[in-house]
Amino acid sequence: MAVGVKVVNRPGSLGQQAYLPAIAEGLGVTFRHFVKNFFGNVTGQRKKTDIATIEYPEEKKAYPERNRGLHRLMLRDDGQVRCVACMMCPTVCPAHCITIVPEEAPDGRIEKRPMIFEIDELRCVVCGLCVEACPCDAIRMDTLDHAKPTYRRGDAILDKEELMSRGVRSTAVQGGVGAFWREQVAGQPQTPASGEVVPAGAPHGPTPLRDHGHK
Amino acid sequence: MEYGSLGFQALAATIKIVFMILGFLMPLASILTWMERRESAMMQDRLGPNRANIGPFKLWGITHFMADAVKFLFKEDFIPPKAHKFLFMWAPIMAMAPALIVAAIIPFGAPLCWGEMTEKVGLGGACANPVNLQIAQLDVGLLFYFAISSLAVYGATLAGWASHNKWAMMGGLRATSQMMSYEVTMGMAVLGSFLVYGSLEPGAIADQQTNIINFGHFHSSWGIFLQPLGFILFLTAAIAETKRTPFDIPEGEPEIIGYFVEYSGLRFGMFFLGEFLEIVVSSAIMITIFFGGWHMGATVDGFLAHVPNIWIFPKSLLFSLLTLIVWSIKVFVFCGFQLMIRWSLPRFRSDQLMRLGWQRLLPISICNVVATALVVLAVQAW
Amino acid sequence: MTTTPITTTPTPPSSSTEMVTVTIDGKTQQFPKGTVLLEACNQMGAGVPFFCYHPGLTSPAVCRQCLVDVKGQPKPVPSCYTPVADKMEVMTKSPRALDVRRQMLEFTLVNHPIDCPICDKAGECLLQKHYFDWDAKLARNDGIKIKKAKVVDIGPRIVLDQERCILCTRCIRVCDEVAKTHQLEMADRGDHEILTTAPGHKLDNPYSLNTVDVCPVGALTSKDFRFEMRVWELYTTPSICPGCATGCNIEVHHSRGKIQRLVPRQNDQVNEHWMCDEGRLTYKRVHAERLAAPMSGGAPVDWDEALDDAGRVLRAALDAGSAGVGVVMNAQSTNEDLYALARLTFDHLGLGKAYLAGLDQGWSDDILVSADKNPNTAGAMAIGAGRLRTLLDLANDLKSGALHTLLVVGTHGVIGKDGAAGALPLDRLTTLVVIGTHRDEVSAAAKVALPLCEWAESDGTFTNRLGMVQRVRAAVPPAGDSLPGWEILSHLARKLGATMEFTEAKTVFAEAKQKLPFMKDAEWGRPLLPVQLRFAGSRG
Amino acid sequence: MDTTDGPLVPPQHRRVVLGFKDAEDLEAPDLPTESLPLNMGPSHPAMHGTVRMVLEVEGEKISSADIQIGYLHRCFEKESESATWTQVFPYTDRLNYISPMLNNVGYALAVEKLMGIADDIPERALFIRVIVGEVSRIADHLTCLGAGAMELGAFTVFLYALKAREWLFELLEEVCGARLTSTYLRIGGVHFDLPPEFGPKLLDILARTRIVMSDIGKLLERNRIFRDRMDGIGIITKEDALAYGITGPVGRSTGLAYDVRKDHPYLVYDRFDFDVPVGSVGDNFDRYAVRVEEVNQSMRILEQALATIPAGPFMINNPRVALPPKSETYNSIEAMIAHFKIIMDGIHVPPGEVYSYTEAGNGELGFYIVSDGSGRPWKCRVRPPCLPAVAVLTKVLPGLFIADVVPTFGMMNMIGGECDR
Repeated sequence: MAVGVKVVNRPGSLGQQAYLPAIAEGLGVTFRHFVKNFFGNVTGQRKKTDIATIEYPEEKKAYPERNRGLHRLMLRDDGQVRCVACMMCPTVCPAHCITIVPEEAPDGRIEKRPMIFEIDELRCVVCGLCVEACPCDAIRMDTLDHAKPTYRRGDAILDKEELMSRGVRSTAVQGGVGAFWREQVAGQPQTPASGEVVPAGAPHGPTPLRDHGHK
Repeated sequence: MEYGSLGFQALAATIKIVFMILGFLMPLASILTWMERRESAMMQDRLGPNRANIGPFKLWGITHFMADAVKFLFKEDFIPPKAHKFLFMWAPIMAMAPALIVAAIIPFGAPLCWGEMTEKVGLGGACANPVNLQIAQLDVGLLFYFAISSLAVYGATLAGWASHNKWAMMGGLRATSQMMSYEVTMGMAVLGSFLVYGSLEPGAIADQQTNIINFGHFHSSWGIFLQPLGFILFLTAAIAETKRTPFDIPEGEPEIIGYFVEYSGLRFGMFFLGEFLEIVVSSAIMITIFFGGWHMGATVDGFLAHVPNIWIFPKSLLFSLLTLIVWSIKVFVFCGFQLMIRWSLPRFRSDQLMRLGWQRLLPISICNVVATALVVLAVQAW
Repeated sequence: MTTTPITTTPTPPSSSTEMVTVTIDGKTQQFPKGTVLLEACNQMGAGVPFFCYHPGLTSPAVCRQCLVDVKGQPKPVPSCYTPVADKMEVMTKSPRALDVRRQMLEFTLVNHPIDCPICDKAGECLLQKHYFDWDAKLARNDGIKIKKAKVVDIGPRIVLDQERCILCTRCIRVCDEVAKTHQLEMADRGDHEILTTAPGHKLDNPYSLNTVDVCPVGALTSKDFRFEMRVWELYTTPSICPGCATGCNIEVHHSRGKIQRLVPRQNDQVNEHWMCDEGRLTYKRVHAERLAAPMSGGAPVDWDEALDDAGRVLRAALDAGSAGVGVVMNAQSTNEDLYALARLTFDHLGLGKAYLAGLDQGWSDDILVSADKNPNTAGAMAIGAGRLRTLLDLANDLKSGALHTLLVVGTHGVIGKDGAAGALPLDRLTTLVVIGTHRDEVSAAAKVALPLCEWAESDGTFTNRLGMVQRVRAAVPPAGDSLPGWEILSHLARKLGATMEFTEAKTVFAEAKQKLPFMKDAEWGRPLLPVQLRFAGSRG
Repeated sequence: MDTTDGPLVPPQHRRVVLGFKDAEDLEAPDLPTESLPLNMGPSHPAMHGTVRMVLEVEGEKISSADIQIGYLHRCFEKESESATWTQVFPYTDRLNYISPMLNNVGYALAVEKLMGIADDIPERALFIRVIVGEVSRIADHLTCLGAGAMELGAFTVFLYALKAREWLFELLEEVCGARLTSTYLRIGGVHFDLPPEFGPKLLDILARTRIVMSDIGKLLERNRIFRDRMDGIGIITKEDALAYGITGPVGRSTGLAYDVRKDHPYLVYDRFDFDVPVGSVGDNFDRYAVRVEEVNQSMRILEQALATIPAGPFMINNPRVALPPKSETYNSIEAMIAHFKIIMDGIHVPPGEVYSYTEAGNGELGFYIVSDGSGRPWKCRVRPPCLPAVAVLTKVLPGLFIADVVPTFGMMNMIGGECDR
């Protein structure tokens, strides 16, 4: 297609030389905004104004579904942490903010679990690569919340219990369930089983399947 | 106390000074600091500061100026080690005081008819014993304004020099040249009005503008219609004198930060407040010369003059209060207008500012004076 | 890395053997007759995958992963089992060869558990490598995988996961051919076939951890290393095992300043592909009970003060009579440390009483393990050149009062394992200066104790029992304030009025190489930065 | 024009605007002035992105300028050498932190070019890259225009521009999960598909942005004060632009019609109708006007792209590059192995070197990448588009006023993260 070259316009006129017309035009713009916003604000119809800011703590903008926020660790059906300390996330983390010390789980079924799982939210660059790298649907950043400010640096290091406290039971079908998992994945409920406690606003269900759109 | 005695005059002047400074200038300037932020916010599609409150009383954050004051009070008062201590401390006072002083000549309401308060209203000052709502009725009038307000330049200059900082120094120099230059235009701009009204005294000038616009008695119209060019010139020069955008060259935040770069705490607060005081005062002067002072045209004035005596308030007092309110609203609107200009325009460059002042505004204002003089001469001759 | 044999060496394949001409993927090359086809292919860069083949073991050709097309053969042949023949034409990447290999891989993966997240082998797993290099297709089935036993304790050092086992039998052959014991076996048939211990046996031979190394997947894992670290995060530094006089070539795998494990490095003249279990655990002492700061009079001081004190007391002792001053060398020290000490002792101070300490003799076999548990006895003896006396002499000299001052460099084995405290009456000394690695009785008794680097913390060379001078490399940062021996001795020499201008281990080595005949052919080698395993290519 | 001006002012900096002579002509040339060294920055309101200018001034006039960069050096290039190819994406976000998507695009294209998989990227991914890239370009220009105006005192314009930028950022957040540090692209495609309702939302935002642009135009374009500050200030000649290697809006303002999207089309830019705006004078106003026009052209591209974006996959169908779908990873050993291999060893990029260049917000963003085949970049060198523009300031600034530094520097749009890396 055509890519043209266009010489930009340099508007100029006698009126411009006289300062006032353009100044009046500019004042008109700001006055229009002022009137619209002022009366909209006074009459309490902020929706109709152009005002772009919000009163933050009382009024919060909803983060979009894909927002990368505070980490959380997902849980198994029995409430244990889903993470098996495979170290994919510390490996892929460009900020080296995840510390995991694995241990042998007494439960022979899982074998391995994190003894220590810490995320330094001050170091975290919120790139989301850890979520992408997790092969167990254990770590997620979909809390739709952000890291809270702290008085001390140490307080920004979230430990396993804190990360798990935000977690919910993941319903993702995962290795070991074995047979015919493709059918299970296809028919997987996108909402949690009834009676399950889900924190308000927290999304649930499996990580959106990244199928790249390939049929 | 007998009307006209020294004691009476002293008491009246004291009451008027206290009212003017504590009851009007300071509160309005303080509120302007909030209003500037709120108004600019509304212009800029923001909410602006609306959170300062006293307990549950939020009032759109109007008490923000108090929060500001508290902040200024408790901030560290830093004086650079190599600064000239005395001048460094003196400069903010020099910046703020002139604005308060020149307020003395501004008429802010209809005169009280002393002795006949229940019978007459001071419309046009037609009383036996009028008490003018004007602190000082000086014959030099507006010359006093020019004389005192030109002192404000010392504040900026001294601040810039005493701070021992290259940027502050530049700001001080810029302020000096700018304020000196624009005073000339400012004086020239109102010269036409002096010719038209034949007086330098603000009260007298205001009292002549009894009509908003009257084509029959055109000379009794508001000054804006008699001296439109003069008004624009005066407005421009007045904004330049207050050192606000588009004339904020001495500050120029992204360029040189300005003469008060080293100031903090209450001293900075004085510069800050001084700037708003200047806005209020220059608005009041403009109202007086070009917008009829406390007059709101013959119709409104006449309507207001029909106030009855209510309870213990005599009709003269009530009328003065009403005109005071009219005047206040005018000043307030003008302040708002100045804020709006400040938030709409970019800033000049120092040499462009100089060129505008000397090459454009000054010749135009001289032409205005000459033309006005010719017209006045022609009218008088005719 | 140098391996300079002085005594007998196995004869390398001489170039006079008969050569055959083989064409592999269109390229023709000559190989010695008898070369395994798989080796020939991979020398040509074909990268033929394999599971069961191991260059140090016999070849059973059970995994069928190395199938290649040979012109004239009706079916693809297992290249690990086929010797090269003259005029052979091999196609390693023919569609048929690729296809059968991929099918074999798919079979292998059908029942493989989805264990990568918890499998210690992930990162150096041959199955991962070959699947990703040669297949990388998504699974075609989602059926039930056969369940087998997961955490099977089959020996004191090994855990078996039968699900992960791909039945390559490498481990069985390691036991049979290297350790010469038959402790592992296959049992059952078909997809229920499992690896298990031979009846009545445990996997407890002294070479059992080699089975973990050779296991292409994570079926056999080391209890010591289990779940400690992911292998791809480890850094590797080549070095020499300090466990005995054999001097097995090893790689030190370490991370964040801590050694995680030792694995053998191939050296056909010393240890081939193997090392003993005992040697693998020698790293533990690097991180245990270390003397971290210089001590003077029992209190930690900084280096300057400690060296001043050490110099002062030694000077005083020398002035009091240098005949009563003795030096204890250690067979655990590197040649460089020993050389520097010898220079100080014999050349500068002219002392006559030098003793050689070292760990006690232990068990041995005729495979790899030597009875001499010190890595550098040969070097120490050569450097001592007949001037060194034994610990028994030391004990006698102490008892007789012939010594009033002792400088000990390296405390390993100074007080023997079974030696009672009275066997070496250090309390007879007026002055004891110790340069030592650990907090033990000897350093505790010292007037001045200076922290010394362990073998994995300093550069140097060891001379093994064959007289080969082999390079040891610093893998981890020194514990605490410890310094290499030659450096401490240089400082100490200066305090005693002597000059030893050593600035780095290499200069000590260079001087020693000129002075000492046994080191004349030794080479220092290139400087190496530790490489992280994830970027070093899969070990496999 | 008279000849009394001193040697400090080269002829090209003199100007005549409708008969009014510039200030230097009015000054007495012989008055001796002591020159004053003045440190502007690195901490100074106009020095966004922390740069230091050591100015020699005579009065308010600059006689020499020394621009010192490096105050925001964060070792991007060295850091990349110890990260896998995918891990570099978060670092590129922080180059030009106003338009991280464009950096992502530049880096991804470089790696794909080196891997030789550039032709395998699905169409939809290419379109998505164009779309997020152009959205970022608009955001970048809005920031530059707004900040430039703010530094001239027109704060309102700044907030209007930022309001519009915020809409765009919020839209990008819906796409990738973050306003700024997007990490959205992957080698071989993009991380997510566009969210549902993306197209209508974007069109709505574009319509509102047009209103904002018109407001900004009304406030600035014909305003004599603004024009006086911009017209004829900081003129860069076409020759200088070529000599310094200036590209992007700054280069185009000199009349150099070079745009990588036009001259070396990448992604699917050759399928769209758009104009490359160029200036005629090479002064600050031309740079302003070129950016304004580029916003319009980006909107044109976006509308065309939204209309023609095909359905289909958004990630390359190459199991050695793309992570397998999560459901496969969770449940099959094959995908699990691929997942592990890609993450622990990194994507395998064959040994070689490549220079790949794209049109970022400030011009030609080049990535010179060397791979030794080990799974991470052996060298990852960035050609920052704003560096030449900053370099030319040394030549442009002398003769100008201190106050002119602000719009001139602002219109160069130095972004510290990109310039210093």
